Amino acid sequence: MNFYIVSLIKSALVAFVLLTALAYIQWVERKVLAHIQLRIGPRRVGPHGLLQPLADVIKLLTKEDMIPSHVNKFFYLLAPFLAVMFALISIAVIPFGTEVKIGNFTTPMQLTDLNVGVLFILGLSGIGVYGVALAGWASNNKYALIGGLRSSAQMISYELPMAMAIAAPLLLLNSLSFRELVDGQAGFYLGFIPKWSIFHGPFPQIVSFIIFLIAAFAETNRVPFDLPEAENELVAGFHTEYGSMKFAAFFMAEYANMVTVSCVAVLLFLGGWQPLWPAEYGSGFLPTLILGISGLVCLYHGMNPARPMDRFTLPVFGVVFLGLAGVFLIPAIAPMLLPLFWFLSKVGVVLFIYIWIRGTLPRFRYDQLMSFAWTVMFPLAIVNLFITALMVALN
Amino acid sequence: MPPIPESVPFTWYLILSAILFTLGIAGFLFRRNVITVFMSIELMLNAVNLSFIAFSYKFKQPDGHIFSFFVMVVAAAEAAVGLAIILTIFKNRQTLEIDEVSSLKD
Amino acid sequence: MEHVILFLIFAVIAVVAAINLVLQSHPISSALSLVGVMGALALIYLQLGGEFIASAQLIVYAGAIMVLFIFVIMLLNAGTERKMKRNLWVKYGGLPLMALFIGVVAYVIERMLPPSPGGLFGNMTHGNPQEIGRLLFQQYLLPFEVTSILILIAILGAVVLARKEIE
Amino acid sequence: MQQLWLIPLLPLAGFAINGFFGRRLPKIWINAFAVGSVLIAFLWVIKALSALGAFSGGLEEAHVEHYFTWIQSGALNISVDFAVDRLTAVMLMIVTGIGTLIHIYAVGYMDHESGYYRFFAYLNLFMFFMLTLVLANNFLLLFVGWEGVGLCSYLLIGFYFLENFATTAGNKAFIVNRIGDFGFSLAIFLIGIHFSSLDFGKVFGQAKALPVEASPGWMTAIALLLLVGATGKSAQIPLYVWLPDAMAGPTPVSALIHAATMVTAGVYMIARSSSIFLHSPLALSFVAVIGIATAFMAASIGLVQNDIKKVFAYSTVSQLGYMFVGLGTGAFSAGIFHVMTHAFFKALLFLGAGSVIHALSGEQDLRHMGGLLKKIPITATVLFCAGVAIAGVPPFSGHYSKDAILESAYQYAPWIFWVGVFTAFMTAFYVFRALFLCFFGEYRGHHHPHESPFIMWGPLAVLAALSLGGGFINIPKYLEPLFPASETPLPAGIAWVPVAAGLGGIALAYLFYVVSPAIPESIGSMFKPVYNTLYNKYFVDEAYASAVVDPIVDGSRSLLWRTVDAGAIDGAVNGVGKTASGIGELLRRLQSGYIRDYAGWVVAGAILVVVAMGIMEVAK
Repeated sequence: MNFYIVSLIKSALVAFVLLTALAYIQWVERKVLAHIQLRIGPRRVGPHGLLQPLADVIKLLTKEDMIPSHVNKFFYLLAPFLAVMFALISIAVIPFGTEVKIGNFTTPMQLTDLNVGVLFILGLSGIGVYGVALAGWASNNKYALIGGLRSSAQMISYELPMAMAIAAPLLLLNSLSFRELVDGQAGFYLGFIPKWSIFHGPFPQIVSFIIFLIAAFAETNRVPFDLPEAENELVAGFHTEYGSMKFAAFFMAEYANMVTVSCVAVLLFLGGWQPLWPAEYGSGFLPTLILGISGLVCLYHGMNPARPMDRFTLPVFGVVFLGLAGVFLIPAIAPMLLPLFWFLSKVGVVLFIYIWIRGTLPRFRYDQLMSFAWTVMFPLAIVNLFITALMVALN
Repeated sequence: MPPIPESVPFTWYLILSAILFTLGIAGFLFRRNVITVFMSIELMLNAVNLSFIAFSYKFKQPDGHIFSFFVMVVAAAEAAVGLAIILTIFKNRQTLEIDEVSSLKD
Repeated sequence: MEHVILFLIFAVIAVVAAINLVLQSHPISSALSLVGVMGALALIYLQLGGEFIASAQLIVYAGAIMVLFIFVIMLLNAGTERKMKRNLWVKYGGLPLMALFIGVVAYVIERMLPPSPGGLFGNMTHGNPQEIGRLLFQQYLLPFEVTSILILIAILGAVVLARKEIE
Repeated sequence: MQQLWLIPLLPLAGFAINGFFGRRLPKIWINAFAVGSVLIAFLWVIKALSALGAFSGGLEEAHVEHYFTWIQSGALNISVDFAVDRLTAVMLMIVTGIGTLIHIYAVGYMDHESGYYRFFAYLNLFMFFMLTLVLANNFLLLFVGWEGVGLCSYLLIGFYFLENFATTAGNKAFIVNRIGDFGFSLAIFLIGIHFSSLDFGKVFGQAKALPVEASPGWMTAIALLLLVGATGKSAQIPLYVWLPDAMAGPTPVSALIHAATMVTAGVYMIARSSSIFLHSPLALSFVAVIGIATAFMAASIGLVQNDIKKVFAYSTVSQLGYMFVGLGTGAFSAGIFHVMTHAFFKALLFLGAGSVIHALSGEQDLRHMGGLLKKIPITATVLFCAGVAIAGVPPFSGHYSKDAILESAYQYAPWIFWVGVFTAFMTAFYVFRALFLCFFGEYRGHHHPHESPFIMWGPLAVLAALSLGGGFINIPKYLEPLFPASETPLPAGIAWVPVAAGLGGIALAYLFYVVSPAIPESIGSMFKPVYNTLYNKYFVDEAYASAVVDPIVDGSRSLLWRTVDAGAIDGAVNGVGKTASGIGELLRRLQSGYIRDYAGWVVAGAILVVVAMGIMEVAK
């Protein structure tokens, strides 16, 4: 029964962290977008708008939960549920780090190490279509229907290049379990080039990484592929008819998918929790360094605040950061936290790319989108796959 | 009420597959919507797949998996063509009622 | 113990979904219940050690084929079937007949198959992708290639059938 | 392995190309494929034979090449394999060599004809079948070639299928050959039964093993049936009637098929199965008698024909009769020898005749020729070469082969010898009659003769050389290992007789048709009935028509058609149709067009099966 308890604890933990993270990713997105567009972004609620997500959640929860009269109720309600469920399930096979040791009890930093984890993710992303498609159909609304159709078409189309792109590093690392994949990317060439699959011999997977990223954008209906919810043509696409928490569900689903995809990208291409450079060059002290500096900066700004409130908030952050920096120095905990740190920072980078691109690129036209998928990505992915297979075979 | 066995008796899988298959037949026979009929066929295929997998579990060799994999692939091809046909039927007759597409007899 | 319980859960899901498929009057509902069946079956496959086949079930069947179905249903905007009165013996005889059929099949199966060690999770490890791949590309290479050609033909056929005539 | 299969397959390839694409190909290509394939086949024959040492005293034993098993049923195991021994070597050289020459000739001759590609396609096809026939190492494969050449001869006789007489002639040839082939196939069945094999090696091995004096009756039966086949193909009494009509085909065809190669197939076949015939003296004597009778009869008919090709046709028949005499009297090698020499000079005669016809743009009647010696000297020369050859004037080829035959005939039965000599006399007479009518005297036609192009007289020259010198190729000696020859020359007293007969014939012809052309008319009117009989070919065709053809036609019209066909067969067919439609009327109700109904039936079947299994389980 031990197994069940541990799993429960872990999943509760992961769920909590993940949901919070989702909320805050959105905050980060708003901030970053704002700065890209030379705005300031949310800053009313809490210091630097840090409590904005909380406020949003409360707002969404407390809004009137109205169901349009013309919809197919069952599916209308089922759709967001499906969407968010599939989005959240897929996190179950994602490993965040090596493993946790508490006394003599060890457990991997992962809900379950499925040895076909990659396939599992693929399958779920395939099923994920249903949420959107159903939503579009059940809303009984032209815009929504078009949005739903678009998204299902788009998702199916981009499944293929994505799968192809994923297959290539699998060939290199010869496994389907994320943990083994990451272990396969350990080590360095010439002592300093990490053996991540984007650098991995015999055939670096840069191309497939790019393909994967693009396909991932399409899979998650993000700019520049957010046709299903293109405001200026489809009102709000498949979730036109959705409000309050049901809308929030789609929102969460989208961000959860983002997170999942970024995690997969990191695990498959960016070497998971493998450090960027070897430990003997002091990669282990990077987190301490960053946290320490940021803590000091916070303290400094706390000394001479720009706004009255900062006098109280910033020192608190500073202390917290310094404390964390200290935590990373404890030899007993460091080996657990370091991989976590690397993993999360890489995921953060990928997420940042998401936001960055959203801030930068305009939206595709629908036919362009499809033809791009079938005439550029797909052949490219296949060619890449063939070359990889050839290289692997030749080795 | 017999005690619940430690492991799933092998025959249960087959019986489950039989039940599913029969339901598929029922769907095929009692439904009039072409698409639903088609889906009933898919259901039958799934049932058969289940027994394949079960047998290859029983005999501890993966050939059954291979076969059901082929079944899936063929089902995919079948779905592509079949749905295309359904589309064409609908385009020409504006109906999905399987009984209204009975020109085969004359 | 828990294996059996899990199996029963999945089996019940599958059967209920299948019944729903048959009874629901709207194609979309049927389609979704079919997806449900497939999901449950995928889990049962996992129990039977078919990791690869379970994933394939999700990806190919649930992820691609059924999406295609739903896609078509949406495109054609297929409405609910209009009720039509069946002739009596189908109405009243159908269900017992099915029950009888299932009963006979179950009986035959029980009689014909000797009792054997039952299904446990992780008890069979032959279904992993490595094994399947090895078989697929060595022993079953020819069927594999033939199937691929079949798919190619199917694609062409679908395109030809579904394209709109150019006047 | 000498890749013998290439030899027949090259012409087949030519046939395929010309037959399928010839319509679109330019003439030059058609010629290239048609002639080229045969020429290469000829060269290949030479290469293979020299490799087998056929020219250097080798090839005592047959060289067999097995390709694949064709029919495997029970004890009978028939495989497709080719064999070459000295007999085959001779035939191969004749067929491919003459074939090549005639192909080249035909390029010139058929130049203006329509259906050019068709002609050469058929010709190549014929080469293929003929070579198969010659190379075959078992009776069935030989039969394939046998039938094939029959087919090709039919196609080529009926080449001008727009003319009525051509098609009828083709039909005649085909049907008459069927009779012979019927006997041949019966013979093959008997062989299969008694030797439980059709392979030459096995069959003849077993046959040789049997004691000659106590040879069983079925051996004679086989031999006689084979003889029937041979009479059909080689135009012997009573089945010779098709050959003269076969002249309806283009002249190269007459030369190649109806003089040089195909008609000698019967001779070849009998020689090939000599070890069977040697076990049945009765059959042998039949061969001899039929041969001499044919020779005499045909020659006598040839005396009075006015169509130049008809004359040569009958001469062919009678020469074939000579060959049969050779075979029948046990001098197989002499027969083959005569096959060769005859191939030379008869091909030459026909081609020369063709050249004459070509020169007169289609005129075939001797009465409208004459005085052509000046106008077409080359043709004239070569024709006279052929004439002296066939007349048996020493030292030309005909002399040697004919003498060889007559010697053995004398050994066998003197009367055959004397009839043979008289036939030789007649032969010389009618051949030179034709030549004199053609080349001497006044030109009685109204065309403007012109000499043929080189491509036509080139081959003629070669053939002329062969028919003059061909006699020095000592075939009997060459065939020793196969046919132990009994070389007993004629007693000195009558050794000069055949030669004398030949020269006498020539002299008489000169007297009749050059010196004083009045004599033949007076003789003709003096012996009117004889003349008419001869002129109408002994009324054989008419006899056959009234005795065989008409009864069959009437019988089939009244009995087979009206009663059997219209009544029984049609009735049965219609009855079947009615029944079927009746049943269908019942079953139609099954096909309601509702897919669910069909599925219902399927399911019902499935349920039945399962229930049956259940019952069986219970029964256990």
